[in-house]
Amino acid sequence: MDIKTINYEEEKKVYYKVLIGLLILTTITFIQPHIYTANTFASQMFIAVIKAWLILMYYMHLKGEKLIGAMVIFALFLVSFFFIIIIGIDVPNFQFGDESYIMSAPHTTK
Amino acid sequence: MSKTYFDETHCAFGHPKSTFMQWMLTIDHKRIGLMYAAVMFTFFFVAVATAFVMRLELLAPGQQFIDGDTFNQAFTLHGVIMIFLFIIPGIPAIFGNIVMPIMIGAKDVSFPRLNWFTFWLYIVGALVALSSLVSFNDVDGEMIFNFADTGWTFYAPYSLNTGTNVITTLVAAFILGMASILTGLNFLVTIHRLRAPGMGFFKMPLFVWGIYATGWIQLLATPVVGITLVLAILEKQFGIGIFDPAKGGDPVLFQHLFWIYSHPAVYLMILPAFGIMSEIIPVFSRKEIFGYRTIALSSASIAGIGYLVWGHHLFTSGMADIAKTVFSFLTFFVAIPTGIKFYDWVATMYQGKIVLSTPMIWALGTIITFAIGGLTGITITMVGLDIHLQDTYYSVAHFHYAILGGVVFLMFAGMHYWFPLITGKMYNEKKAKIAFYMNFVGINLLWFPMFIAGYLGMPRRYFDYLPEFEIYHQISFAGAVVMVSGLVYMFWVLFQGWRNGEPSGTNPWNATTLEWHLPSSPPPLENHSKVPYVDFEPYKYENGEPVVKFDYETMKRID
Amino acid sequence: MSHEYVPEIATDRDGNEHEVQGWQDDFYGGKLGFWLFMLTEVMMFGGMFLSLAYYNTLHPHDFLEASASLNRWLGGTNTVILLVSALTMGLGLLRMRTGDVKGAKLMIWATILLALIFLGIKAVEWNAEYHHGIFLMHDQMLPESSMAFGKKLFFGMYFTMTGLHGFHIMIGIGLMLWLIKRINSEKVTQDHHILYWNIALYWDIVHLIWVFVFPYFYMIGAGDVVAGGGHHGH
Amino acid sequence: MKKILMFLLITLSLKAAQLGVNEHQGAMVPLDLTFINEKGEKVTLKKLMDGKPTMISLNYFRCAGICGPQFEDMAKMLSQLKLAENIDYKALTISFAEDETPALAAAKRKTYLGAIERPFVQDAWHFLISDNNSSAKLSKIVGFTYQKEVSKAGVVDYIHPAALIMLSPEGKVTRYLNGINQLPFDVKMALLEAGEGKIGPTIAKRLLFCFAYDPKGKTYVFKWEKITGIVMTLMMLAFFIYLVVTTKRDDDNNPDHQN
Repeated sequence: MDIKTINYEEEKKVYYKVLIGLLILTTITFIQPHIYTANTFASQMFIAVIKAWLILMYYMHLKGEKLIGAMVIFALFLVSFFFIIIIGIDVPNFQFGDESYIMSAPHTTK
Repeated sequence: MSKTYFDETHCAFGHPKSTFMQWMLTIDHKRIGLMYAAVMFTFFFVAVATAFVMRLELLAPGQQFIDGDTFNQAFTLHGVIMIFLFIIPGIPAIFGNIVMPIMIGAKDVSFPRLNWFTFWLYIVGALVALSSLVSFNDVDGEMIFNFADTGWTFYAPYSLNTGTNVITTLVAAFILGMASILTGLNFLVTIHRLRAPGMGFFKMPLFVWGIYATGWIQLLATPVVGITLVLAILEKQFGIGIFDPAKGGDPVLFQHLFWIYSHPAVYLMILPAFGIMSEIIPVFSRKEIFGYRTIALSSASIAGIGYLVWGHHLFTSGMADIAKTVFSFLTFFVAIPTGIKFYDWVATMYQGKIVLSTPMIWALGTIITFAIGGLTGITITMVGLDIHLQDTYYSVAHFHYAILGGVVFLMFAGMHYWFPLITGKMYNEKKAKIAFYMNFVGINLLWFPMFIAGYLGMPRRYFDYLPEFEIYHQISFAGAVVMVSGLVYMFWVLFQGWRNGEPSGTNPWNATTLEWHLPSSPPPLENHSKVPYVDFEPYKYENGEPVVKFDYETMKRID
Repeated sequence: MSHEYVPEIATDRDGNEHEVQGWQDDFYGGKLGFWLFMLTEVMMFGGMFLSLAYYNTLHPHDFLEASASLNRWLGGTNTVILLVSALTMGLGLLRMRTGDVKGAKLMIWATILLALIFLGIKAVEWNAEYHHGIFLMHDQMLPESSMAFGKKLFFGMYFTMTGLHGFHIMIGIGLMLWLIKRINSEKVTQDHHILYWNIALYWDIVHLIWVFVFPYFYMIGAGDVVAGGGHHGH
Repeated sequence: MKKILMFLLITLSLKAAQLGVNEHQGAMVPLDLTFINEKGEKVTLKKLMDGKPTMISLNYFRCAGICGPQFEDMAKMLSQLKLAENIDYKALTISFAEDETPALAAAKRKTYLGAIERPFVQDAWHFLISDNNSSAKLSKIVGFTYQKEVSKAGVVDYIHPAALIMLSPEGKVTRYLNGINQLPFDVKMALLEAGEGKIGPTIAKRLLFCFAYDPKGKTYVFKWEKITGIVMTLMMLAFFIYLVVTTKRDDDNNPDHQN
């Protein structure tokens, strides 16, 4: 990516477009609970992912960065793997949950 | 000879006159590497001494020389120094700094100033760790030996409750972690950006591959333990309750986060060591390495798989059975690339003109010791067996065979291999070999009995034991004596070589990689007189002679 | 660097010349290095989100209730503020690259201002929570209080993570001030703006972290309250 | 807080130690001494020991000082002790205070038997109180001295040492293990010794043969081991010094040691 030749107006437009996009998404995060109450958590996280993607691609100029993009994906893969194993496999299948003090302690609202 | 440094004293800042200040502020990768070496081996011997005291204490059941609490602090000190100060930064910081840039024909690492900063960050971390050794009791301000007694793993909740200086130690570990991250970052960028023209990834020497894989582990795994330690510190300070069951926290989560880093950390230790092995074997077999790509890629895949196996440290800590199975299964996979490497090395030696110089016999010895360490590792990968052997001397022996008999031995192999490059002198081969045999006998005498003791149920980290185990401890002690003598003897031989050995010339081993094609040895500032164009594979030999030859002034090929 | 760096030339056997990449003014290298650094940030906060999710799966209800009790509007405002600040930072970089140094500096100042407002709001928020008896080592967060484990952990993580995020914001402010200094002393120029580039990247990752921190702490409970809680429940 | 308490207890026990256990190895304890057991019945020492080597701790049950820790440690030690209780040994905790009730003894016994982390034959450990001054007699014979103290509030307390006293089946005092913390290993050895090798697995016999007791270290050691350890270490140091010396020599007659 050549840094000398840049089209100021063009890039500026992109910035504003993305800004608007992000603002819209933010408003959606606020109205979502009123319109779609089935799974707040999932929908919130989904929106967050889209926002993150916009920021990465346009604000952080990840677009067209092959090498760096691959590195980012590798890191994200690792994190998601940690989640899958620990949150997805280990915790829900822990067979002694009922005997566990921290899970079913006297004053945890169940 | 175009010097590209903007400042001929090549310091991080200023133009100091005194040589001492020039060393303190140097951004020259070779000097920084040497300073790392000096500091690390000092710490290494401190830790060795601690371990020896423990062996002395365990010579007989009951209390001999030190009491239980001191013993706990002793093994913690041994662990913290060996892991955080010596073996994790060890090979990358020393040889990665000294030879890696030369190997890829670079003039320095990508961020020399960052490199300098990293070194001093490391020193700060070391000092903080030392400061946590003692504390002054508030009653009468007298100094008491109050190092953390948690073991180097700082397991919660004990680490949150004990009165010893855990926080300081955690801070030290955190700072050292940052140093390690920055080193890895620096090397990754260096390897990506500063390879000599023409040197593709598959023309790099294998040590560079090792460093590259290591860099990724340092970069992506260390932050996890970093944040874990931060959380533990906050926990101790503000009682958040993240790891403290009394407040609803789950200690197993601590173990998860801790091992997410600390398991890859052992691959972080071994990968550059494997790199050294892959340098030494072809050079002293006078033969092109067998299966270059498989070795290179197996380094990468070990690094990759290494991230996915941390759970095998938690088999007895309360994990879901499915998780245990998954982790056990994944862990077996690590054996595959490792096995590939070993077969490649052996195949390289097959029909080669093997020269049994000191670096080579260190490497060969390692093939034996590390094989023992690795295979015993596979046995405790099996959940059922691990339930029996966890936290016994068996795992202690496994770990030391793998790390001392693998990483440290190869580090010493590297020391003997690159010694002429760094000092320009040659040590006394005969004495160096004697030193090796002392160490080799020592390590087996010291740790093999532990396999048996551990299998019979001798738990680790105990300062007293039942008389049944006496004999094993006594053999181990004998081994310890031999080993320590061997270590000291080895360093003495090298020291002698450095003081008054004969000049070695630039390429005493008939090696092929770029670090042996320097105009002078020790290498001049900014290494090669001119950056070569690399259009050849490393380790090219024809009937026992290196193929590629250079004119060291113009760095043009003359073969 | 005082004098201009002239890249060395390596010639292969057929006499073709290849420019050697030195470590001096290596723009891409600098960028690569900083991206790698940001990956460590990702792993770090990844670890924290992991702990958060861990306890979320153990105490789902407590988490929803605790989340519902946070002030969503303050959080929302902060989100928007960071959003805009990311824009100003980006535009500033853009202007620097087109040579408009004055405009660039103006934008940095704007970003700093927004960052300060963000911290201000955060302070107000924490203060309010403190008065509701929810703060580290205070009233309801104490071990002996009867607040549910899940809630204690939620708020514990809340203060930890927003605290660390705030810490990153402060570092960001420091970096920007330093950047302005470098610009004034013409160490950072149109052709040599890697520092600016990286600080902009840093600011974006701070924003990026908040993009996830915000919904996980403030919003997950929202649906619950609207649906289950009081007014038009069903 | 806990640390301070322990500190206090230690100092207390030290003070007590000065006031003394003067050891009477070999003294014979008359087995017809009678005590009151938890149910309030009179029992003779003979019956309580029923021909087993026995460890005796002298305490009083109201004790707020070192007795608690000592009992806890005993419970811990007994759960780790590699001998069969009630077959290989008996344990007796005897109150030397005149004015204590079987009920309290029973309560204490329940607590500390409960604290043993393995199935434990209940009959092996009894908590007894004095029957017409028998405790005092016992204490006198074994040389266990304590001192009554009445606080201003009129609370009666005793300053006393903590020790495990080993009796052979015939009632001979064979060994004192002083202090509140005992290693299971020490106790095992002491008991085997008290039983005069009549019992215990063969390995224990061998141990008995080659282990000596040193009262200062309060623990069993191979005498020669410490020596060997030190000697080997010294040899190692000697080797280092030799190296240093040779280094000097190498400097003098200039470096030409080709091999």
